[in-house]
Amino acid sequence: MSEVKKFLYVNRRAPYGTIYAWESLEVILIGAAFDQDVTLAFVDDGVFQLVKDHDTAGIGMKNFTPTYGALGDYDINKIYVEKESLEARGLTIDDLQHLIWEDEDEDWAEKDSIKVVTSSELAKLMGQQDVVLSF
Amino acid sequence: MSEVKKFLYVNRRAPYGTIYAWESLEVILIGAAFDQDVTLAFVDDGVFQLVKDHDTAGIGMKNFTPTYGALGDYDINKIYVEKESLEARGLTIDDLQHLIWEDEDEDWAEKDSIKVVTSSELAKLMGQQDVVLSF
Amino acid sequence: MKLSIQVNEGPYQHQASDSAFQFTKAAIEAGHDIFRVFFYHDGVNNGTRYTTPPQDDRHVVNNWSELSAAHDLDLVICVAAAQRRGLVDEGEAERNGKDGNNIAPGFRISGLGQLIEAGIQSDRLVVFGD
Amino acid sequence: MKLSIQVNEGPYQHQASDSAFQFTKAAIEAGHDIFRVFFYHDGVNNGTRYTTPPQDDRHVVNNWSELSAAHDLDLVICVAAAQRRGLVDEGEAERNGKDGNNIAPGFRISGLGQLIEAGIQSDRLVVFGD
Amino acid sequence: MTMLHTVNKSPFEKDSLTSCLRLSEDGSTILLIEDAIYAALEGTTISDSIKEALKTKKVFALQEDINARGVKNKVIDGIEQVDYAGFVKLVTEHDTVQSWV
Amino acid sequence: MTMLHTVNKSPFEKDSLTSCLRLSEDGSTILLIEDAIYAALEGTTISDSIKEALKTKKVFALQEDINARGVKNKVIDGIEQVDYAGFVKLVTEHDTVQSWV
Repeated sequence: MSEVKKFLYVNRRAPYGTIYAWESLEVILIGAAFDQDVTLAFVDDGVFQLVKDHDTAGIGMKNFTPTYGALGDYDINKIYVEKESLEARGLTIDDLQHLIWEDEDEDWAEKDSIKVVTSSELAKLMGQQDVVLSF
Repeated sequence: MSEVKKFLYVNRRAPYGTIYAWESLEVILIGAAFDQDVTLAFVDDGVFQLVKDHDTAGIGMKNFTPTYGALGDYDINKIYVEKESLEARGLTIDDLQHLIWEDEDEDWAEKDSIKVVTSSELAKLMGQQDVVLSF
Repeated sequence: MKLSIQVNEGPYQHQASDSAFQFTKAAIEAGHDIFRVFFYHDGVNNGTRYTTPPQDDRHVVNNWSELSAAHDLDLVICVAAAQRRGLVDEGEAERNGKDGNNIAPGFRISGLGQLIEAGIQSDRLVVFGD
Repeated sequence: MKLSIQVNEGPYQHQASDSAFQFTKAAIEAGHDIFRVFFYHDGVNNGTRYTTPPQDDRHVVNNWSELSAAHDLDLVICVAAAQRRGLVDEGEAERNGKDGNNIAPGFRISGLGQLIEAGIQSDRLVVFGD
Repeated sequence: MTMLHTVNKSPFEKDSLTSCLRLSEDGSTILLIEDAIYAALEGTTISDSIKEALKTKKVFALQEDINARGVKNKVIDGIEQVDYAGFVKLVTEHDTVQSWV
Repeated sequence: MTMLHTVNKSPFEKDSLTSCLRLSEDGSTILLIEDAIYAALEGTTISDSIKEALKTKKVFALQEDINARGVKNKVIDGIEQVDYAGFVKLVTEHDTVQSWV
């Protein structure tokens, strides 16, 4: 496929209460094989997906969130978290998993994948996409 | 069955966007055959269920709301609508269907089924129920 | 005490069925009687034997079937909701001209009256939904 | 113009599938090409032939099947979502040891790559959901 | 690049309209469908935020969903009603569609 | 008559907690399960309304759902955590259960 499109995955739901977060991750991983320009946005309750140290034993469901740590290996490293969503929920970036990727162009230096951005920065970024998948 | 229980049906969702309103009505009609003490509450977007003059031809779905008009025939005449929910949505009782029942004890006089009540009146009423079914 | 449970959402999409299952299990362990578990709305989809979830995940349908077998649970699927959503047993398949059925072991299809009866006969009814 | 549509909710419980159907029909009437309709999450339940809705209501599943037959629509059900929810065709039934299948005419089961491909190949992708 | 945002949930029940208003750029277009058409009504607790949005964005509402819900006489001036054919047209006239499901 | 109210949706996403707080009587009990446990967190835009509710109502939150979501160190003082066995006990100790689904 010659054309490269900008794909945005918008994650707005909390994990476990509904399956959207997990099935969104499944699309993202499959989509990574298509060599498109992929961006992830976590807004509203979607920011709860990235919170550390889930322990799902008591609810009998699988903890799928370690998979976020593998996104860097799939060259998915543009991950935006909305500042206003974090703040409304009493969270800071330190509450979230530390997601990294290795930059081939800089001798595989480890870099942060998550950027915290304001609503208006995120709105601008959303406005530049070709395909928006919402979960 | 000798025991009579107080059944409350709480309707909180708009019609058509989801099926809860319609399937709630199906339970209410079946339940009417069981000779229990039945009360209906319409709160939040549930008040939109009672709005008059639905025309569903364009969305290809059935307009089930004329059935509310038959509730009186099933001896379901305690229908409470929350005042605060109406007001927040710019509605008054005149926007709603005029639901009536005929009082056997007063020579089948026609009476209004819907009463508009405040949040605190409704809270008290909810607190007196034996079984609460939520839709 | 005699308890009944209502489940309004199908497997996996919502946590409702999982929560209802964990609650039911805990109620049984505490020595309570489960009068009935009633599946309504999309909840009827909990009763299909055609699911094959990922191997490392729980099997929502089998969880219910196995709990039913172990404790003689009455798992009732609402017929009207089931017809809309494509959940059929042998009788429903015959009545509606379907060439097969997909109901899972331990479940049965019946009318909405079973929900009202559960409300009347049980000391408590607990609803799990979206 | 080439359009694709994604449907995330099953029949009847949510309006999503109805809205997607009306939109698809209107797009065809306006002369656009429908590259694909992709059914994901509970949307896979739109593809069961076991539904029997009330006679005076629309038949959500048949609506899709008939639109597909009339306009050669590609109706794709996500296999991973379908396995969780019990939607199977002949091949899936055999692979997962099921004794039958419930897929409706016009639908096919395939992978998530079909959704990504729809995003790449289509001029627009429109999502309908909860 | 022009964006069409669709919203389908009641603004009284869910946060999707609020998020759409916060995260859509000036000059973009919002289409209210399904239960989101209740956001188009005059005299509600939501009306002011929609009127504010109308200053910088275009807002449409799906006629079929408005008629189904019996509220066609209550729609705010400045919100244009479109039918499904108009919905399709809006999709093709904008570069990208974002559904706030 | 004593009432147990259960809420299962995130207060940031849906209106069910707000409605439960408005329509439950003083002295009643609220149990937060599933995504509603996010209402039990300290430092959010919801925290104040829950703290206000704690003055007249008892508020519980389901431990299993809190742990699943990785927020056990953020729960507001005064909200008691119960496990599923405790959920069952709350149901039996109250006369009626109302689920704000």
